[in-house]
Amino acid sequence: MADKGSWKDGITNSQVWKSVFRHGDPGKDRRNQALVVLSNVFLHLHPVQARKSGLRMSFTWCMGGITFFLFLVETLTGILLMFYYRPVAEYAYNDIVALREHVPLGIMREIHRWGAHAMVVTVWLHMFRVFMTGSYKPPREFNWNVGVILLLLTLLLSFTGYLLPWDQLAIWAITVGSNMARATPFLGHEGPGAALLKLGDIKLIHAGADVRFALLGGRFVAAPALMRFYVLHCIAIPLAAAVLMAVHFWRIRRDGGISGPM
Amino acid sequence: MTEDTHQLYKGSTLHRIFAIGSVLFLLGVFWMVWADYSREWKRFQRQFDALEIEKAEKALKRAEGKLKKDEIDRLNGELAGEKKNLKAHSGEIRSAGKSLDEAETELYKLQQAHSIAKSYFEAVRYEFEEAVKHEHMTPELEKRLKATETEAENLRLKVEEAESRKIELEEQLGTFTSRREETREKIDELTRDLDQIRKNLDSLKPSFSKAILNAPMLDFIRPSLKIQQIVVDDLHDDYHFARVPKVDRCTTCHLAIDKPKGYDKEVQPFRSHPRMDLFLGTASAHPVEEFGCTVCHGGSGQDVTFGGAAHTPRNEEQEKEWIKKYGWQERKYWAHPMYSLDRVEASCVACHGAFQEIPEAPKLNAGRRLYRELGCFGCHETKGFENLRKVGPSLMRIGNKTDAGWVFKWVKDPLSFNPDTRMPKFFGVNEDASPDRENVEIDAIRTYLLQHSEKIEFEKPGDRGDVDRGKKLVNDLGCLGCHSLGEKQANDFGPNLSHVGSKVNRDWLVDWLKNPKRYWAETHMPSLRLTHEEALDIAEYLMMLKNPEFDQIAEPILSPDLLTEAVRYELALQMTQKQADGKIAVMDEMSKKLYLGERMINRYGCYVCHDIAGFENAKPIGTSLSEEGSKPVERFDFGLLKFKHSREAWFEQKLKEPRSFDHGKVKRLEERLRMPKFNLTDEEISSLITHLSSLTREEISLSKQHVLDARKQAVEKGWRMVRKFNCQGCHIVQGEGGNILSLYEDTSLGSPNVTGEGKKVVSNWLFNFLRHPATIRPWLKIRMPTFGFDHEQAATLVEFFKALDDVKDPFIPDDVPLYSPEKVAAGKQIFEALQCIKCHRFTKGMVIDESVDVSTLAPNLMMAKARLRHDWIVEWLKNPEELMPGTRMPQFWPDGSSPAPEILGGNAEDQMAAVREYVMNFQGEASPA
Amino acid sequence: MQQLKDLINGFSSPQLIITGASIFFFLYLYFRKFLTEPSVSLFFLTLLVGFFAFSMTDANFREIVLKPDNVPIVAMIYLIAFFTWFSLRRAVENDEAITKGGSTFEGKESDQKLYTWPNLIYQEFICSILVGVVLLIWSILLKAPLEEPADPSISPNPSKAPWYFLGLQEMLVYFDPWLAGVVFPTLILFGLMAIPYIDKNPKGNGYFTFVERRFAITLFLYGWLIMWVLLIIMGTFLRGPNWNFFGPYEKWSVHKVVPLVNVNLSEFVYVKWLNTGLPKHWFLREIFGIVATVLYFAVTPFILAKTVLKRMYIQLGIFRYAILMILLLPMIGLLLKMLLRWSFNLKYIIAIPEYFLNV
Amino acid sequence: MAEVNPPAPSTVSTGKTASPQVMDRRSFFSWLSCAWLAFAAAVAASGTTMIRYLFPNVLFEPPSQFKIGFPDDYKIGEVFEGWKSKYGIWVVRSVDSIYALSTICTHLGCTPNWLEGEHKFKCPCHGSGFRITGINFEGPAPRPLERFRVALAEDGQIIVDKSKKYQQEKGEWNDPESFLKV
Repeated sequence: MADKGSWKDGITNSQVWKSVFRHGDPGKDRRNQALVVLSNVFLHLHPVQARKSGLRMSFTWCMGGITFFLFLVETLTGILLMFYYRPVAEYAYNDIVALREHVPLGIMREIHRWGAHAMVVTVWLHMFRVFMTGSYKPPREFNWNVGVILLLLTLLLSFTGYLLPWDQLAIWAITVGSNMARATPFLGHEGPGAALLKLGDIKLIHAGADVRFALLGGRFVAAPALMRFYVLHCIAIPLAAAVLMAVHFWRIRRDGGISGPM
Repeated sequence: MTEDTHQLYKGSTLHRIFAIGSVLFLLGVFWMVWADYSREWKRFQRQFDALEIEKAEKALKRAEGKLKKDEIDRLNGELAGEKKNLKAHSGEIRSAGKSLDEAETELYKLQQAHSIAKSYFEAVRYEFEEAVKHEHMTPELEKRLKATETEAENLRLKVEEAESRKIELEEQLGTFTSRREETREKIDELTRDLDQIRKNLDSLKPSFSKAILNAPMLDFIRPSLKIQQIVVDDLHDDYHFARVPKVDRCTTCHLAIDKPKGYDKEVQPFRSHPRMDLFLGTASAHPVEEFGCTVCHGGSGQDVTFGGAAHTPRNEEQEKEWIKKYGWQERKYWAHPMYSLDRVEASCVACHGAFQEIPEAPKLNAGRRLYRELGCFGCHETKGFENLRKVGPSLMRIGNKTDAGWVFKWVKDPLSFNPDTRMPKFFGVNEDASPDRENVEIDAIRTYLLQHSEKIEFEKPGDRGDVDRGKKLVNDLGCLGCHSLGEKQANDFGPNLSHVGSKVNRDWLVDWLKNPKRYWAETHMPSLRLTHEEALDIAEYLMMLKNPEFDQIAEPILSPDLLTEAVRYELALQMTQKQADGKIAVMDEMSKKLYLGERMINRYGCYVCHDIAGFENAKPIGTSLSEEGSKPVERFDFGLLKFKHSREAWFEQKLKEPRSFDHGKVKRLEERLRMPKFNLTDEEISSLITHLSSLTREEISLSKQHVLDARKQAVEKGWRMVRKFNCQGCHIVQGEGGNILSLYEDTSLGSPNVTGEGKKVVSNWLFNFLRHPATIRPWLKIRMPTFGFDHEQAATLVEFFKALDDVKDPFIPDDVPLYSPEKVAAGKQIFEALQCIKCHRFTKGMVIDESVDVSTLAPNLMMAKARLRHDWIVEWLKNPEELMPGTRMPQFWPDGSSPAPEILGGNAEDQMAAVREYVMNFQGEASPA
Repeated sequence: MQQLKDLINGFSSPQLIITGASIFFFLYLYFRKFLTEPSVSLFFLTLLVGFFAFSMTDANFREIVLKPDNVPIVAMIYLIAFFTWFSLRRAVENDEAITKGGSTFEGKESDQKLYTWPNLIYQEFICSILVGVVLLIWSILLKAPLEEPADPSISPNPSKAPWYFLGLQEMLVYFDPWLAGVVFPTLILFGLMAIPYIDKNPKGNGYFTFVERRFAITLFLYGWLIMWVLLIIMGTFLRGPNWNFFGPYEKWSVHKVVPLVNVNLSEFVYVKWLNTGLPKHWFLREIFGIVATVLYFAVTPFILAKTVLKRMYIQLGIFRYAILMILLLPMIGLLLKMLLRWSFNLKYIIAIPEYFLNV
Repeated sequence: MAEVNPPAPSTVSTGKTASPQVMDRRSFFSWLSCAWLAFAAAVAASGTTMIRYLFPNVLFEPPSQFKIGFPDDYKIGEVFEGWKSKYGIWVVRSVDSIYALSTICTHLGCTPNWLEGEHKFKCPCHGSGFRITGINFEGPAPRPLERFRVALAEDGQIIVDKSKKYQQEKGEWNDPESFLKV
């Protein structure tokens, strides 16, 4: 045992180890338990300490944490899927078939898809829990709003990803979903008030120039929509979500940690 | 229980959950890898390996049995002797080897020096050339160029010298060892096959290294189990937004599909493809690497699971077997499942659609033919079946041909009159139809047809004919080239005439026989150029052929109330009830019938098959079937029927019981299904399903389609004519047809074989003959009819025969030798010597009296000049049997020998040419008879 | 068995399900003390599982439920049911403690602070692993769906939006797309964001309670469970071809025909009651609908403020009250419209197709 | 990042060591180490799967075996360049044999050019030169160009198999499959 201790110490006392870990073994020492959280960029999302009631699974359901974990899973599997997927009409479907038929570990697609569904559910449950415990109340009003936007982004992530397999399920779900945008008041060509936007006799809002067109890059769901949804799905929305998540986590700490009775 | 106030949950519990979670995680990862690794196709590849091993082992045994052991032993003995021999000369060999080594070293040195010198030279040359270009040449540079060049050149010569020395030394050494090498080679040759098999077997047998290379996670290095695929760049899957090159991975499991032999009896998936001369083989028309699999078979080529590939079982038995063996399920979400093997011909159309009859696709052709003959295209617009004549006879003048009672009974149930008819059954097909209402409808239709029939004035036939003469004429003239009486005789192209006497009236028949086109301009029935007497005789005979059972069927008595009710119902569909009542009040019975008749003809679409007055511009009533084979299954209405929901099952049901989909449905009269019931056998239905499956929207790139060149087009156009006018009912064309000949004992008394006609006769003559046939063989009773071809039709047939024989009509006619009296005289001599005249008459007009034995007669040679092609005659004389199998013309010059050696020096070629000159130059001054 | 299935199929209609669920919802909240008892809840759970297990024996039910994309929704039903019960149970317990003058479950521990290492971080870590395992097994067992290549000329019947938007698609039955697809989602989003600013109730921050936040929780739960989750479930499992409504054991027949006899308000007024034709000009034609709508949105708040919501009006002040009304009235309006549709086949209150404006 | 030092928590004792954990030391050790072991193994395994993920099972590259027509299609002494872009080979017919040369320079993998005038392959990248036989004679190329397996198919066409290559420096050019006797 003594020998073992010595080589262990040898490692933990080395300059390399110490340059990486600024703290001692957190298993034994309160001070180190604090330092772990403070000196680690990932862990410092957490406060050093929190209300006991707020740490309980029965209170948090860990739903926020699970959602974040799922986001990480989606990011990882998403990056892997990008190796084999090309967002153009010629290849998109075949690339998904390839994932099913012969790409090694093509199961990444299943993990990605089911993870996405799970994330929608966990986000809802997280919001539900926050509401039921009244945790949106001052001083956490703003963070609730950030959360609402994150909820929206989660739905949009899932929605944009839905198109990418480029099969009947995808194209028609997106067609049905995006058709609603046609009826946007004033800005959709079938929306109330759109007919009023005119230059003389020329209608300004029509199927070739309205919000839906901007979303799809065409009058109907076709190759340009695939490209747009891909870019939104892989870059724009994840980036926005990541930034807002940072804000969300940061604000939990700034607003006094996980809520609890005053 | 003591509790740590700083610990929210008990550490040990958390550790336990952590441990269980992690172990599950680990197991999950393993499971995932395994799930990803174990694929269905790998099982098949392993099975195939086992099969290959079995075969290789058998081959090994066979090869071992064949091995010439004695010979090898002898050679080995020789080898041993040679070894001794070499040992004796070992000193010499060693020294020769040594000097060869030295020479090689020297050569290497020189080669190196030469390549260095040469690259110096090349560098200097570059510098020199640059200097020339930029005009700053120095004499020094020139000198350097010369120097380096000389050096390189010198070295090159030395290298050559050293090379030749080396070769010399090698040869020297070879004198000692050549015998040994030869013997070794011989042994190798004897054991080569065996070695090859052994090597092959070793590579097939499972081994440790193979197991490693196929292991999960390691199978990326060099696995022996891997997916095989064929990518065809110019055949596409239609992905709607893009057309994507086909990727077929069928060969992943069908591993022996292109093996030329030894696998034709294996169990699937290891059976080789049949007809490798036509499919898959590199020399065939459809090499597998250029066509892949799914373009013909359908299915999903990219999938490598049994179900995913969308295999389609041939029948229920196979379906059960597959479910048991492979867990087969109908593949969801794939529009083009594989064609079952019974249907696979359907895919031929995509590339070979330009043909009316596609070679090697009998079932499909049968379906297409039936589709044409039944007139399906009339109701259902179909791509490739446009602008065809209506299949039924014109009814514009029906009143002249038959009587009201017959029309009623016929429309009600055509089969009761003629069990072979193609006219389908329109009435009594719906399971809940009211017979009274139907009778009223039939009556109305009949009344409409007869009222609108245009009257023709017939020439009064006057005398009665003779039944016996008529019967003989029917048998002799060639009526049986299209028609049958009673059971099918030789042909069923035209209607069966067994009961024609119950159908038509005599005056009409006489007129029709004499000139069918007078009654119906578009009829295919030709004129046999009958005399009035002949027509009378035939009519007399035919009118005797009655159908007593049919004649006895009584027409039902119809109540006028039913008629009024039906008319009111129909009127109410077009106007308000009040208006309808008002209208009925002023209608008499006839106008009611006419109105209802018009409505019913409209509803049932009688006009799509028959010309009917008042419906000249009516539109087809069915749905378009141009893309029926691509129609998604969901779009078929299966009604309330419970059977397998597949395209083919639906077709089958529709063809068998066209209106059964109304079963149990609550529908108004005008909403009901209208398709009539055709009298089809199961085989016919199956062929029609194949045809319907072939009507897809598949587009094949031009590079893979069978595009017809001008000659093939001429042939194809001709074939269409030949089928349209049933030429093959009498004539053998390209070795096929001549159905009527089966009725002749001596076929030479039947219609002539026209295979090779293009080579034989002059185009001009043929053109004229087709339009106005003239008698060539007056002793034949069968008559070439006058079809009334227009110029274009006749020209099409002429081009057809020419294209078949690949004959070109040159701008300047055949190279006919100049008239030479000597040759003609010699020809005459031979002609007489061979007694050609015995069979071939040579007269202007020709009368054949009863006394002549017709079986000895041959065509009148007076016609030869206008009719025959110059160079054909000699070919014919050389070997008549070859040109026209079964001919009675003897071969006089077998294999170049001459029957008359004294004439023209016995030269066969010259003699035949002389006969030709005689025949072609005959002026008719002397009748040899 | 078949009779039971037929019975359930017969009772399956949007009006019965939504009404029934609403009644059950309010009863559940009212009798929450009893109904959230573990033993009672166990009974409900057994019922739910039993119903599901029984239903799985039916081929038609199985076909819909086992569609790969529908499996998460089944999981969601159970998760949401569980967590709803759980939070209400907690709330009941806390409320009892408060009335007794004790402190809540959370309150007892809220003063004590614990280090997040290892208490929270370890917990999150383990949770992640477990979720990862579940996800992995789920992925191995269930293949992601892939149908035929996209084809713009053949739309599958039914064509559905992704499942989480099916609530909106269900609303499309009652409203024009501009309302159901644009206005309502916007209102939902802004409504959610407005919650912290409208809810002036200082109580109930950081612990489960019902009594202290009766109105807020009832409203939120109704909106979420009935008007979102239930509509999604209906949209996924019970809406078949042509968006027709099917019982859980009914075969999704493409040919199912349902009478569509909806009538606009203007037709009710002019044709049915006044027995005259419709006026030519749209304004005159729709005047009654416009008046009704304006009345609903402009007058109801005042009436409410004077009567039922008097206390709330005073508490919130005019501005917050106005925003609450902007959110609340459309929500109630949605239900009212549904009711009107079910009972009178009312199609539109205002129908101005000339300007794509239908309400 | 304001908190450099953790504020002393009011209710937490600031003792250096945590209060003794009451649990079976051995069971603690075994559960936890078992957990970490399994976790590490699982992470390592998933990491490995991700590496495996990078090696596709099916490639859409030109086939490694292909037919290039009949021996008589090639002229003696000529380097046929028609397959260079499609299959990456030169086909050379010498007096008595036909062989297929790889178009990849053995130096750094550029594609050399055949210079008809100088009768050599010259690599544009670093100037390596190869004779018509494929032997390197100038520039940095360390070894001759590779040859591929050639054989006659049943239909008399030449089959080239790029999956099997022959290197001169290993003496493989004597292999009867590295050239086709004509």
